[in-house]
Amino acid sequence: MVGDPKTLVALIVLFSLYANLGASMYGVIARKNLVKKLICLTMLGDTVNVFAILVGYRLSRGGTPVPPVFTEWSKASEKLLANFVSRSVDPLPQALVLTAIVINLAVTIFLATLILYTHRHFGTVEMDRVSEMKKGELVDEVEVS
Amino acid sequence: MDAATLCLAMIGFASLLSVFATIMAVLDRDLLRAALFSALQSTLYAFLFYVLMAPDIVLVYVAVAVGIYPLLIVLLIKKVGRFEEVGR
Amino acid sequence: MDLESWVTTFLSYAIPLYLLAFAIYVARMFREPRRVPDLVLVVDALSYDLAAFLVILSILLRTPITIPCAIALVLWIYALDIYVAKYLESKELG
Amino acid sequence: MATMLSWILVVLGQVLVAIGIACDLIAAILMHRLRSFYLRIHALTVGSIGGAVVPLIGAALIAAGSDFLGTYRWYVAGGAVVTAAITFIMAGAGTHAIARAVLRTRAVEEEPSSGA
Amino acid sequence: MRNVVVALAVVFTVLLLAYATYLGALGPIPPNDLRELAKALLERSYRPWNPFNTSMCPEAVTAVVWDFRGLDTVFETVVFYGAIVATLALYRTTSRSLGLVGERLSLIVRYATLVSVPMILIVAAATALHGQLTPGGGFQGGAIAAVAPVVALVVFGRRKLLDLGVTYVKALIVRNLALVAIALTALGPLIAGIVLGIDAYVLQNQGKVGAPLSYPPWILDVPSGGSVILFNIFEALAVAAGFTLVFLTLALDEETARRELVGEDRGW
Repeated sequence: MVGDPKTLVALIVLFSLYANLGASMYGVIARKNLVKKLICLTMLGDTVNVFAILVGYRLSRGGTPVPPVFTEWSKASEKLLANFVSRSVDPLPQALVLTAIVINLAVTIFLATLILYTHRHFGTVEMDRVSEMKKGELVDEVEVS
Repeated sequence: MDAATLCLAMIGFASLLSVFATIMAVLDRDLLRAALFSALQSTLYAFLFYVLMAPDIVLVYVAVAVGIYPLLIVLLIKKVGRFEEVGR
Repeated sequence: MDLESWVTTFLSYAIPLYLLAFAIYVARMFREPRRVPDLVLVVDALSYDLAAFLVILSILLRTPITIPCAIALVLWIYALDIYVAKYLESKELG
Repeated sequence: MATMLSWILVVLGQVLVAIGIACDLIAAILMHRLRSFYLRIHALTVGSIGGAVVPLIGAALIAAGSDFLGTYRWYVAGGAVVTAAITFIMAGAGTHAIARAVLRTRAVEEEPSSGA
Repeated sequence: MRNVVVALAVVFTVLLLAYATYLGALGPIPPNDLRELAKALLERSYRPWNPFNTSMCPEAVTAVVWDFRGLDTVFETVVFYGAIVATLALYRTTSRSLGLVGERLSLIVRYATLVSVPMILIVAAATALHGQLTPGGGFQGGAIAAVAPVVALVVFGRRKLLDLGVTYVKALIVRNLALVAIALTALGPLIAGIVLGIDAYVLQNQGKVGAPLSYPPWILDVPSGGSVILFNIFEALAVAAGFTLVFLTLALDEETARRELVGEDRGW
C-alpha cells in the first residue's frame, strides 16, 4: 500500500504538515517570549490553511489539475466548460482560505500592537517576568487598601 | 516522467523541507533569525500553494507572510529586544 | 519530435535540477556560520530562483495564468531585504 | 504547426534556461564553499542574475515560441520579462542595502578570505 | 520539566490527529474527484447561455468570494477594519503627530525604490482590474499595492513619506470612501429596486428569475463579472490604504509613541 507513489506522497505530506502543526503548537504553548509566541501563531495558522487547500486538491485523470480559472471563455463555450470542470480543483477552500489569511493578518497586527503596549507598560515581554510583576502589583494594592 | 507525478513529488519535497524551517524557527533563541526561518517556511508554503493550483492564495499569501509578518516582527524586536531569555 | 513534446521533455529534466539547487540552499541555512546576513543572502537567492522556477513550471503545467505569483514573490523578497538592512543600520524602523 | 521561427525561439530559450540552471547549482554550492560573507555576496549575484534573470528571459522566449499554449503565451512572455526587469533592479539594490548595513555596523566580523 | 510535559502532550495530540486523518477523517487525501458543491460552483461561475443563474466571472475563486459567498466577505472586511481601527485607537492621540526625522537608506536603494514604485503600482492595478479573468482580485491587488508605501516607509523614513503627501488623513479618507463604495455597490440593486418598484436583493450581481436587475455583464466583449469588478477595485483601494495607515502608525518612534501612556500609572 505504501509502495504506491501517491499514497507515499500523501503520507509524507500529512506527516510533514502535522510535524509543523505540532512544532508550532509547542512554540505557542511552551515558549515564554510573546514575540516567539506570535511567530509560532502565524506559522500555526498557515499550516492549517495548507490543510484546507490540500483537501481541495484533486488527482485528475486527464493530466495535471488546473487552477479554478476558466481561461477559454467566449459566448458559447459549453463543451470547454465541461472539460474545465473535469480538470479543475475545488474553488471553495481557496476562497475560504483567502478570507482566513486576511483575518489572520488583521488579528496578528492587533496582537503585535498589544505586545508593544505590554512592553511599554512592563518593560519586558517574557511571560514569567510579566506575571511576577503583576503579582507584585496585586500585593501593593492589597497593602494600600 | 509525467507531469502529474512531478507535481506530487514537488508537493512532498516542499512540505518535507518546510518541517526543518519550522523546527528551527521554534527552537532558535534569536528572534530575528526565527523571523527569517519563518519567512523561509512561508516561501516554501507559497511554492506548495502554487503546486496545489491555488494562484490566488499565492498572491495574497506571499504578500502577507513574506512581506508583512516579517515587517511586524522586525518592528517588534526593534523595540522589545532581539534575544529570548535563556533558562527561566 | 514535435515542438510540444520537445519543450515538455526539456523542462521535465530541468525540474529535478532546480529542486536539487533548492535543497542545497535550504541545507545552507542550517550550517554554521548562521548569522542573520548570511541567512538573508540564502533566502534571497532561494526566492529569486523560485520565481524563475515558477515561470518555468507554468509553461510545463500549461497554466499560463499563474504568472503574477512570480512577480509578487520577487517584489516582497526585496521588501524583506530592506527590512533587515534597515534593522541593522538604524535606530528606528520608520 | 511549428514554424522555423518557433524552433529558433524555443532552442534559444532552452540554452538560456540551461545556463540559468548551471548558475543556480553553482551559486548553491558556492554558498557552502565560500568562507566570508563578502565573498558569498558574489554567490548571490550568480544566483540572482545568472540563476533568475537569464532563465526568466529564456522562459519568455520559450513561451513566445510555444504555439500550444494558445493566446495566453504572450501573457507568460510579458510576465516573465516584467519579472526579469524587476529582479534585475531589485536584486542588486537589496544586496547593496544588506552589504552596506553589514559593513557599517560590523555585524559580521572580517574573516580570512583565503579558504575560498 | 514542564516543557517536556507540554512537548509530550503536543506529540500525542499530533499523532492522534495524524492517525485520524490517515484513517480517512478528511476523506482521501488528495481526493480523486470533485465534490458536488465544487462542481456546481464551477459550472455556475461563467455561463452566458443561462444568464439567470450565473455570476459571469470566469475566475471561480473571485466569483465565490464576491458573489456566491459575498456576505462572508463583507463581514470579513468588517473584521479586518475592526482590527485596524482597534490598532489605531490605541494610538489615538499620537497617530497624527510627525515624530522624529527618520533615517534613510543609501542613495542606490532610494533610486531603485523610486524606479520600482510605479512598476509595483502598475502590477497591482493589473492584478486588481483583471481580477475576474486571471488570478487576482481585491485582496491580492491591495496587498501588492501595499508594497509601495511599506517599502517607501522603510527606505525614505516616515517623515519624508508624510512630506511627500502620503499622510494619515489622506489614507483615512481613501479607506473610508472605499468602504462606503463597497457598501453602495452591495446595496445598489436594492435601492434601484425600491425606486423602480421591482424585487431586488442585497449583494445581487446578475439578474435572477423575478428580480431582473443586474450589473452590466460585459465590458466591450470581455466578461466583467458584474459587481465583482467594482468590488475588486474598491477592496484593493481599501486594503492598500489600511496597510498604509497601520504601518504609518506602528512606525512611530518610541519616544513619541510613549506619550500615549503618560499618566497611565496614576489612573488617567
